[in-house]
Amino acid sequence: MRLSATRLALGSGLLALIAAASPARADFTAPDLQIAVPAELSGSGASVGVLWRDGVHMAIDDVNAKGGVLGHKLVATDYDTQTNPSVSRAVIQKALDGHPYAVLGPVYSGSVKVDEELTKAAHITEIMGGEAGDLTTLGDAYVFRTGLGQAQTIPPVVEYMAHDLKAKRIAMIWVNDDYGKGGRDAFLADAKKAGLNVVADLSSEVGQVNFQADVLRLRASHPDAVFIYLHEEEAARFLKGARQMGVAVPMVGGTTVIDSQTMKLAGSAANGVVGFSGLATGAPMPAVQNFVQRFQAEFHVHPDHNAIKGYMAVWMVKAATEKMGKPDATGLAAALHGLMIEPASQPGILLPMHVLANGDVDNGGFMVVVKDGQQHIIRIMKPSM
Amino acid sequence: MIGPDAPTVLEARDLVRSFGAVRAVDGISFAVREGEILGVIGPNGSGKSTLFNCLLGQLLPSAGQVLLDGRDVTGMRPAALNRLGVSRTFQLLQVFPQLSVRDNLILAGQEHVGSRIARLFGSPDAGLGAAADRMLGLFRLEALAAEMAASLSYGQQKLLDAAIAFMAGPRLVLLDEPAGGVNPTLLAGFRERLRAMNTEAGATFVVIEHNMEFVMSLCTRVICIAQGKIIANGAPAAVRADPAVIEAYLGD
Amino acid sequence: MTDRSPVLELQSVVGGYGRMTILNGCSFAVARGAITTVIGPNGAGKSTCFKAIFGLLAVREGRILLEGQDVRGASPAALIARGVTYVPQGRNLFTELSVRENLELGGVALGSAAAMRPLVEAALDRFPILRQKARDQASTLSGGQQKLLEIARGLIAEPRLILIDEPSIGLSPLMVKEVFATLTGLRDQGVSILMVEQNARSALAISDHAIVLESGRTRLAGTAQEILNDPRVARLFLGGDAGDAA
Amino acid sequence: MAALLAQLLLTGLATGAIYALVAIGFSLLWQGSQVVNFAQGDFVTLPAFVMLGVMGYGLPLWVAMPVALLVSLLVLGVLFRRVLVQPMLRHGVMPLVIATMALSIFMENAMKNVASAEAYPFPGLSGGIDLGPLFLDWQSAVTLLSAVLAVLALHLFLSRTRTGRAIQATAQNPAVARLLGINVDRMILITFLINAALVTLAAVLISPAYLVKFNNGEAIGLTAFCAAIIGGFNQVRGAVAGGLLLGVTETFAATFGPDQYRAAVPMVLLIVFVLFRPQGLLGRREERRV
Amino acid sequence: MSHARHAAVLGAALAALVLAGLVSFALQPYGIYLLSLWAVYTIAATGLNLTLGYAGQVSLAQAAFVGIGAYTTALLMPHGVPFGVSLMLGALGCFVLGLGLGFPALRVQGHYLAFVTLALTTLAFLVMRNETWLTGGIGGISNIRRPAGFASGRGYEFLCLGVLACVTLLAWWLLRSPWGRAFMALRENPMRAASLGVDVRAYTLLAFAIGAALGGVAGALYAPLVQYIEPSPFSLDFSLALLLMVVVGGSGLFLGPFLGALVAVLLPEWLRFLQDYYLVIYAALVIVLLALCPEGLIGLAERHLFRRKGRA
Repeated sequence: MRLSATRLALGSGLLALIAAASPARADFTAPDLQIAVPAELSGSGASVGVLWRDGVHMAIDDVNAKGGVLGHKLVATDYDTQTNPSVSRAVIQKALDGHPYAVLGPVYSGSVKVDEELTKAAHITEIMGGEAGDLTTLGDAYVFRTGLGQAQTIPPVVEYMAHDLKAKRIAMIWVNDDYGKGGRDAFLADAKKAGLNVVADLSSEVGQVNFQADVLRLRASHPDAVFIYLHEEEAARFLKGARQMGVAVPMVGGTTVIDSQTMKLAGSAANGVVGFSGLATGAPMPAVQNFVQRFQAEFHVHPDHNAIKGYMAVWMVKAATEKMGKPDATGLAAALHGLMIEPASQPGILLPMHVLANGDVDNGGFMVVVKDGQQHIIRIMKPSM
Repeated sequence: MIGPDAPTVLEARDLVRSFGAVRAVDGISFAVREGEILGVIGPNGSGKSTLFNCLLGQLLPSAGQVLLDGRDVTGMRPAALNRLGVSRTFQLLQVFPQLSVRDNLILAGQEHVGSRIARLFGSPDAGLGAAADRMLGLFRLEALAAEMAASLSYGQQKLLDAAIAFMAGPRLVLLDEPAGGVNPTLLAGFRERLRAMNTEAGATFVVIEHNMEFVMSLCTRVICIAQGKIIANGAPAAVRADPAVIEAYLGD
Repeated sequence: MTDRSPVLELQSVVGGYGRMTILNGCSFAVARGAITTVIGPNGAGKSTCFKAIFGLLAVREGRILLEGQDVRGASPAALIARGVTYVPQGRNLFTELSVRENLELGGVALGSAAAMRPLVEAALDRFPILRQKARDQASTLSGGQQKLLEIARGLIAEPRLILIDEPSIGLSPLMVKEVFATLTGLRDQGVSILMVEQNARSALAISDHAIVLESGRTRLAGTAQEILNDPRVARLFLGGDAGDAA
Repeated sequence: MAALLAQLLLTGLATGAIYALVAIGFSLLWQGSQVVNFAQGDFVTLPAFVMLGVMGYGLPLWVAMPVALLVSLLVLGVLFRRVLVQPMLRHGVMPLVIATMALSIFMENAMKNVASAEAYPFPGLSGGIDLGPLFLDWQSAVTLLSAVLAVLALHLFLSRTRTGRAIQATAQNPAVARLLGINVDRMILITFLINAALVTLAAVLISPAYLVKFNNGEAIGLTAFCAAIIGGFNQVRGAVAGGLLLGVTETFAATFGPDQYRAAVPMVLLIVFVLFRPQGLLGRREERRV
Repeated sequence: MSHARHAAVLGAALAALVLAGLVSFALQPYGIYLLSLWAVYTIAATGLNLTLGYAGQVSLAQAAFVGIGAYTTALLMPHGVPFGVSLMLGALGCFVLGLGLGFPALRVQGHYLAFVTLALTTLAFLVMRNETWLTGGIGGISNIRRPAGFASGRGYEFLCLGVLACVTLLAWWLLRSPWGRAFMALRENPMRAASLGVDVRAYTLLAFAIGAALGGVAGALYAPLVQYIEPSPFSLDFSLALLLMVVVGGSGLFLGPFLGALVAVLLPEWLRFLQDYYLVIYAALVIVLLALCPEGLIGLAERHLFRRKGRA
């Protein structure tokens, strides 16, 4: 529980230093390392993929400013998956044809599932942004997450509802896509174990704009608490709708409900919402806040967890490479497995991160409540060591 | 020319078609014998087109019957009627503009040849190439065979329209204003071709036409319709001289 | 009647649809305050000629003089403003609207609904049957009543010249009489009328002047009586020697 | 139960009122010049972004609204007609339909590129009034009221004013309208302008709840479509009836039906209507000539 | 249309396929994958061209048929059904469904038909997503194996090109047969066609069914190509994309889908320098093309190269 404040301060201080001292272009002698960045730059996933890409770019600039990875400069090439698995496969193929050092992306699990096959066959490490549970259960040694998967993020939420809220009757609303369905299935399983009674199980659509019927249904089920597993905008629309119709029971959810975007969109409707998140942009830690400020200054949008994930993916590559002592594309994955990355040595990792054997990562998380448009941390989960 | 014992091809029995309160066809009965060229005349709005549409299955008659070779075909759909040997031309041009002239003709015949499956696997022209060429020759369209129908002049399209109607070797052809818009020089030849189709192919015609010279010189018999009823029926000259007909045209 | 100049004059008008030429140098004059009827066999270009006058058809050659001024190419709106009304063949009502609404729309290009109200009332007075059905949908009217409504609607614009195309088509003889009586009534109030009619005899009976068109040209012109008695007319309609039998 | 039903009805009507606004414009365009506008939903998004843009300069919503209206009238009214519809009409209806599909792709991606793929909040009303078993929130109330007023105003305009009647005449029968001296061309332009105004109003009303995002139009457009067809493609009052019916049906179906298939509701209604009552609830049959 | 021109069109199509096969030897796996994707899109668009371009029936349901073909293959192959048989079954399934879809077309035409088929695409998407027991739902089906002997990128490309060649020959044969003539008659003048004994009902249904079956064939190739399927690629967006391919290439022209699919596959590549703006530019170009020449790129080329005679 005791996350070292000194470590954090040190990390963020270093980071700030780097950011301030970056103008001088480093002189690279070693050959460049090609980083392929496939992301959802158009199509329905664009809002997610663009932030991921920007996060990756910012990290690469930071790393290069500091002299690169063992003297090698990182060079990113972007690919647009158009949020379409068949296109994703094409662009990954294209990326692999260029023999990249690592593939960072994409975020949507459908695209990741297509790409996994190819990166595995090419023995190239793919560090992606997906959260769906089954992405790391297929025994692929070359695929890695950048944040917690649903198998890690759902249990604390269930626990919070059962123990902190002492809720018995739970209404849940989820978005019917790979993200929401995965969260819903994980929640149902855990809720059963914890003895929670799911009294309303509401599926909604991606891009759904009208949540009035859902809110009415939810109200009619008289829950003690509501579990929300929706994307940011839908979460905001739902929260607004629920508050408008006078729903006052506690609302708990995944990363998205406490996301800054959700808070911005939902306004006062987000107050009181509790969520569990891996690294959140609202985490009241200098390193994170520094990242948020710099990101906003550079890209003129507020970052979200996808931006953080993209940012950290690069630092994961750096940490593993430095562990190997030389850049070795095919050895990168093996170097990542079991790696413990500390902000002290890799300031961009923001929080200590443990890379697990299956490609999942554990970098801890926060139980957060929204108050007056700000995230307030209720509880901090330490990563497993 | 047509024997009294020539079999009856088409018969209308007490056909009625109303639109709201208006009886556009008001109890029309007539018969057409094999080999006849029957002209149907009458002033505008007398019900000729409605009668045609009832005979051809485009409109369902409100009452009465249509018989083809003694068989009741009232309300039968145009495609089925066509396969029984009834063919027609239209008052307004109805060719297939983006098909070549030759394809227009082959299309007109192909549904009469073999089964649908056999046509798929058979020759692209459904074995109708020679017939189409003959028809092109008859209607003097040989030079235009490969042209898109849309690129033909109005008169040429009118010829093609008629040729299409004859392609399947029909037993009965209903011609709706075949001479409309055709210039006088083309018209004489056109009439001769229709005559030839009548004698050679043994087709029976029913012709709606406003060009009186054309009707009088082509038809073997003429009926005149006014206000949905037949007011005269007989040889062309007799009908033309019939005071009732003149009254109908000039008003009373 | 002091002004003896024609209200409308066509001078060698050539026109048609697309590549098709229908009017081949059509010329005639329409006398003021009289009924002039155009007759001719089908396809002679009678209706086309009306469309040419009313600006609905491109006129390729010739002049159309309305009270001495060339109005070739003028829009329907301009012609209505200059006192010309056109009642085309067939049904030309807003069938979903009521009788009154149809009448009100007759003057929609000319003034506000309020300004039209007395004119609408006058039209309803002239045609009692329309007043009876003022609130009914136009589609519920009989064919004859619809034709009367069209004429009444045309009168809202207070025309000096009415072009009316085949008013008798599809009407019962009784209704035809009523329509024709309306037209003579209008003429007696000084309105000039140019009419196309198949029903030549009865039309000529109420007409002052007549014009016979054939193949887009003026073949005969004269008083209605002269044309009615001309044996060539029947021949034009039926061909051959029809006229001899008449 | 009765309270829930009443609440659902109220909610459904508020939703349906928005559908109706967008659907009216949709059917006006169809009547005016046979345009089946597949970009209609994006037409709602554009003014919303314009308003956000204006408010980005620190100006209040009441200043942003007229600016957005002006932009809509110009871009979605005049430009849309002059640049896209008029040149395409000569090719027939289908190329125009496909062009509006392309226009939808164009607008969505252009808005995404200019405003980013993020969703943006939009100022609205919060709170509501507890009416015993019923809860009426201000936003829905204002939406319903504004939509009713707009429809009423449009109705009065179309039926009482000279121009409105000329528009109706043009929509019913352009050929006859021309004979009566109506400037058919101008009337069609006005229908385009009315559509532009309606979508702007819809943007103001729905953006607080729906947020502003580049691809919001997809959902709104599809639903408005269905509403227009269900109500009767060629009727303003049909579009109103269709919008309300769809809003209420959707709300009820989402409450009592299998929610994974909620998106099927408008589609199934659409198919049933097109197949068995193509003229819609209140529409008239389109005349077919043999 | 003359025999010579008919033959020339077929020759051009087949030459394009041979060229695609040859070019692939100079390409990296990415290029080979794109060519395979092109072949798949071309097959789907050729089917739609038959329904829309030749028979004049607007369909926005083609994506659903591609999906059905894809799911059929993905579900059957793990049970030991050979690829060829799955492909045939997928095509057959789509043919039967296409017959069903044709029924609305007998009642409504034009934009109404567009709405109905649009709605059906949405419904098909919902079934694919929600019926998890059958389709794997939102998680999709991964690890779809390619048929033995065609597992490599180039091997599978040749399979795609081979199937496209067969489809090309079939479509060519069909379109120059009396059936093709009857389809065009539906587009040009259904009433007159009926008066000539053309069974408008039967041919309308067939036009839908055959177009749908080709969609199924494309889907059968799509699943092992991407090796993973889930519902979202088969939604309305893909139907619109296929429609644009047909229109951009040249609706009702035999080579139209070949070119339209090529543009769709390569344009993101060509317009790479525009980054996020390429869809904006693409959509704008489509609008301009439609305004200038509704016959698409092939039509535009023909207009400048030849005096146009018959449509292919």
